[in-house]
Amino acid sequence: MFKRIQTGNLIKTFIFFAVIFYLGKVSDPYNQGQLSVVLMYFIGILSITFLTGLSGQISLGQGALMAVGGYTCALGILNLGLNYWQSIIFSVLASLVAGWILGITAARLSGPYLAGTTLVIALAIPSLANRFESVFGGDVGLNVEFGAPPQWFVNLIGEIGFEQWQLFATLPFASIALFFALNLFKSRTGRSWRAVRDHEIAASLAGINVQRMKIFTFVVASGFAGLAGAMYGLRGIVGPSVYPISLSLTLLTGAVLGGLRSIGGAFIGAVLVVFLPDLIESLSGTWEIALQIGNYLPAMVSSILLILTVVLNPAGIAGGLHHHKSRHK
Amino acid sequence: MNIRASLSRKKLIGLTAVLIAGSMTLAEIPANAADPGVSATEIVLGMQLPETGAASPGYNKVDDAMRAYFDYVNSKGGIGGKKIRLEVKDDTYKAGLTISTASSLINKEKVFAFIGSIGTQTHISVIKDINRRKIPDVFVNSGFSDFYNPATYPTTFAALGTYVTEAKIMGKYLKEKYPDKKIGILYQSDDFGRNALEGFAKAGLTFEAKKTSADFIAGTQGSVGLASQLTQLKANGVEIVIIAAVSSATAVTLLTASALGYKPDKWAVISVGSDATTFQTIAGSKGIPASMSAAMLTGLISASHAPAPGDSADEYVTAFKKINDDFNKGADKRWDNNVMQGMNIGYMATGALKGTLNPNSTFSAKNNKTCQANAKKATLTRVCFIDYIETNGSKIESAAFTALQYSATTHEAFSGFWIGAYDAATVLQPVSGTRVVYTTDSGNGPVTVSNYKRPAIAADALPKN
Amino acid sequence: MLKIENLVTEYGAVRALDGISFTAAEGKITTVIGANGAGKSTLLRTISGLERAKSGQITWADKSLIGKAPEAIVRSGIAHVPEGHAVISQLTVAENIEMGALFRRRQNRSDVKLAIEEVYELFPRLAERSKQLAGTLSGGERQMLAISRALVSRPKLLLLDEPSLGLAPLVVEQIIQTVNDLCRKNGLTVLLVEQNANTALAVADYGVLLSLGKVVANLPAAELKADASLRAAYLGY
Amino acid sequence: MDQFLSAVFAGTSRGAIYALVALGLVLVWRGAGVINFAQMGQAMFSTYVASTLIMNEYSYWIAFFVALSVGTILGAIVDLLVMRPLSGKRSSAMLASPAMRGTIPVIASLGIVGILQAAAGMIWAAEERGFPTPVNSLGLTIGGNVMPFTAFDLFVIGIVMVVLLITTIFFQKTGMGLAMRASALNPEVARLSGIRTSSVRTLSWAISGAASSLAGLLVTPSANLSPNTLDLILIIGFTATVIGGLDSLPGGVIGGFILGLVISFVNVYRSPSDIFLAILVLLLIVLLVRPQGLLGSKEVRRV
Repeated sequence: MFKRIQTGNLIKTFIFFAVIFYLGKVSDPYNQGQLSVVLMYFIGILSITFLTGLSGQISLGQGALMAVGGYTCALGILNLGLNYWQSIIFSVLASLVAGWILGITAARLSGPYLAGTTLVIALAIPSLANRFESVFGGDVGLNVEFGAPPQWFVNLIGEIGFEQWQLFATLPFASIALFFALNLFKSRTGRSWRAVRDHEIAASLAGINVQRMKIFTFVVASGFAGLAGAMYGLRGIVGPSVYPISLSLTLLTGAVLGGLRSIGGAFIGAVLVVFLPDLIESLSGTWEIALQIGNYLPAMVSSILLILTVVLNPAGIAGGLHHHKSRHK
Repeated sequence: MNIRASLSRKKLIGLTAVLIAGSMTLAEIPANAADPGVSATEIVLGMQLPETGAASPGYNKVDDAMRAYFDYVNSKGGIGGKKIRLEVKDDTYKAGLTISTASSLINKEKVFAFIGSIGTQTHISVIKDINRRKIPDVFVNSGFSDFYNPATYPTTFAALGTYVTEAKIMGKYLKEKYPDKKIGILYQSDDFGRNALEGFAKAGLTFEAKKTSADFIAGTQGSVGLASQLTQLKANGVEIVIIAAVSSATAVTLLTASALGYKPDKWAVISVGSDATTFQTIAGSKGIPASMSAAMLTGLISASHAPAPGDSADEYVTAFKKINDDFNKGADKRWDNNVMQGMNIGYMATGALKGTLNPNSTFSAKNNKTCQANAKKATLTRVCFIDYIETNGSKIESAAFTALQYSATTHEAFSGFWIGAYDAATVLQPVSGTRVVYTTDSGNGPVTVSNYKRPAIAADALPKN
Repeated sequence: MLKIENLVTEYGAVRALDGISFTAAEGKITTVIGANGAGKSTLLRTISGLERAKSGQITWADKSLIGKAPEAIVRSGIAHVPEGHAVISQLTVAENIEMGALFRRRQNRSDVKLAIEEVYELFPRLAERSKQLAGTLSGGERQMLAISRALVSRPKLLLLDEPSLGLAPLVVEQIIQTVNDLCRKNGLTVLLVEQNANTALAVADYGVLLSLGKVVANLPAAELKADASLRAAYLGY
Repeated sequence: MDQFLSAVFAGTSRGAIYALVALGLVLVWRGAGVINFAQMGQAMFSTYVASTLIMNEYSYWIAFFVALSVGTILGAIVDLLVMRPLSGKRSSAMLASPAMRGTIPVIASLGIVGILQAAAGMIWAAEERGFPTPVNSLGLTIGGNVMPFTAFDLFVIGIVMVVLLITTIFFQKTGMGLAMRASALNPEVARLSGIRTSSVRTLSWAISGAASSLAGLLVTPSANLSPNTLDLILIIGFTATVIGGLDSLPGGVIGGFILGLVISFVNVYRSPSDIFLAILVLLLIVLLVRPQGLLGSKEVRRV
């Protein structure tokens, strides 16, 4: 049974990989870059899917955990001379530890407390970066990047551009994250999370160690966030202005719009938050909307969509699709 | 380009149709090939800045002013028949977004050059990539000195003097003029504040934490505890307070100090933070009448490389102001330092573009022949544009009282500043009656008096390059 | 008269009330008895509007209660004392009582005052403890407080859910007696839910026996009490 | 000594404002079970309205009361348009669990901040403004010495004290106050007592809106007004409520004053750059040592 799920997930992951790879080949460099951001956001939103959608905990500080990943990655590259993929492994490890520490605190907290606390943590990042400026580079940050593609890859694929390489370098990690997420979603652990979310007391009566489960969720979610953060930093810089609070909010918006409880929703959400501003910008250009209005239109529209979603269709786009499908069965 | 080699690959995968689009490359572009963003009728320039968000106030006026100047140039027929189009992207001062907006400008808008980018933290995230692609990155609105070493960033040029340079000049002036006064500093804790500290140190002014120096968090505009910092300076008897902060923060500082009854003998404010209009607007919305806020500003020392926006006698100010009135379509076009800066960048850019397309210009030995030939054909290339700026730095016109010092060894803009004090009409006037411009570098070079004579502006307010 | 017809209430897939019909006569005590999970509390919660009926009809004084909010139902003269000494323990005794009359304090200031005095007379122990937090009271006192809170709204119909739960027999006796007095003297209609059938049937006029959400018997209390086969089948004694 | 005194006064005056913010947060938390992350967004918006009036030559006090009304109305609108429909959605699968019922309104409130900030940008071009004080904000002179506090500081402390007093009387002595407390503590019993809990909840939102718009009016004179400036104050107010206990009004107020003093002392004796670290450390200590806060009751903390 478990084996069958894995095969199915393997196929899904492979299709995902192939489709993105194809898109990476056919789209223009700008959209290749945007697509790589979609993948990074997708990984980041997955962390919210698990944390909030699957276990009912809300964090407004996923950006902070992304920063843990980003800074670890940058320090690994700059100080230890690692290459980026070695450093990413360290990033994930570091964020797992950070998530564990955060989880120990968080497991004691209910939703709004957790939201506020994580928000404060996210806000303290610039202070930390400045306080330990010699290590973290202050508000100027640390310069890192994916670098040039290895020769064997160029030989295999052909000449590739800067944005394209970003995308292709991110894709394997996004695929691994997806495969991991798919399996986790259907696993015993996934079911326990849902149980904790839906009824904490009932779950504990059923023999689930609620505290430990919550901490574990945090650890897993942090792993995703750390990976996303490392990739996001490798686009060019790791610094406080790369992981602002608004990043956490963007990811949360994506998660909610796409659908908090589905992996497909996480991807839809990532696509939305990346491409919606582009769409609005081009529309407000077409309709010749005054700059003063147009400048704020993306923020306005995504905020309105966020509220409409939670009020009218809390399950998000993916949830709506699912509902639609099951009704017509 | 390696299209043929990659074609066979893609056939293997079976995606033949999409091949060509997918194989973008960064290969070296020869100096005589046509570059993106330039056509027979148009030159596309790209700019990114915080148009919205916490860091936007004030700065969101610069792009409107630049566009106004370019619209003016276009109304006069453009440059060599080419009109200038300015594409502006809002990065909300978040580096993660800057990378995307830069990519959009490069790949979607296909800009010829980046111009006037605002934001040190954000520009760091893209400067490497822009340079690697050999895209001109001109007139960056940041005084962060690390940006302007051509060995690291060959295509990046500044639009300001560096914070270090300015602080060195102001520091020397204060030290000599007020040898017996206790001088302190209030600075925002970021690269700007720290660079200024470094410059003052090079001028021999150092400050003792908690005694003569106090910092506050950049971007909070004093909302957290500015009063305490001022009380500290007051309690320690600091007689001259230097402010290294943005204009809105300077405004809160002066107003808070006045509320606390703290009246140091002199305020000395780094130019970025000494915009009189911002100060008077903020004071005005606090219910302080213009006459009173003008009185508060009187005697405040600042430095500038350019004329004060309030200096109505200055021919550049008059000309730019008129263009602003006629062409600025921004939400807020009130005449101030930010608008003036935008105008000046538009002016400098126009000069540089004109010069590049002028067959009589000279370029570096390496490119001279090609670029002159290009100019004859009215072909604008990135290589020649950069070469022109680097080779003819001192010939590019600007409203500044100091020459642009671009060369093969530095891409810093202005090495010179003059020290002024605000008069009762909120115009910065030279402290010594006549304007003396001092120059120095961002390193340990000496501060000397400049003998540069600013050329007169043409009647049509277009650079003559 | 309270009239209930074919009432159905569901919790998700579970049908707690499965087509219940009976009437509670005015000025009488009707007791609803049945085993745990028979749907007794759900019945009261549906009448007072806390649960939404899936179908069926509830009428009180010829007006339908279906679809009305609890706060509106209270205002039509129906007071519900839910299970478990429902008082707000962080408020004082006086505040808990006052709360029950808040909605009519503007129009009937003097009557509210009177009603409060009356419940203090009814339960003198509450008067002594009026400044204490309700959380500091004993179980019996809290039940008295909950009933007082309901009484100050001047109800015509009192819905009482398991008033005897967890209380000492002597206290139960006192509370049941008070309810009985209120009914006989003031003409209050009472719908009393009890698991302790003997206590309830002793004072009630009519008895309704519920099992798994259905009415299995609706008889005068004395007859129900006497029917040993029903008792054995549904109450286990 | 002067430095110490000034730290105390600055801290108290700021603390008073944080106490107001905390008050607003606690009101909504108790009344509706929601942490309103949009609160200072609402305050920013009403302060911009006031500022616009003042710049159009209206008097401070007209602007002041208009701002309070705008704050009140915004609070009520948020409840009526967003939060009430949400709480009516208990049956949907997404909101079925208590954990999600705490989480979804937080997300909605973030959407509201987004809308308000974007609207402020569209309407006022995000112009950075100052904001006046109703009383002289020059340092008071006593016995020839300029004191380390201003008349405005005293005004802030005074007005906040009055607000706290009125709030206390309202909650302890009036029927509506009792109704609000009852609805917050046990909505079911409150409804069975004939209290219209949904109206009461809207009232909580409205009062909270008024309190936070007052906080906005009092805090902006010492900083600049822009769409984002009040974000920080929300974080500080939140921390204050956690320190004091999220379900306790006096707790939130005490938390506000504590935080005001802590920030002031960090500011004076360390550096402003350390403020956020200090807030974070303080928050974590409270959460680890006394998670229910100084005056909070134990059960609220857990889901």
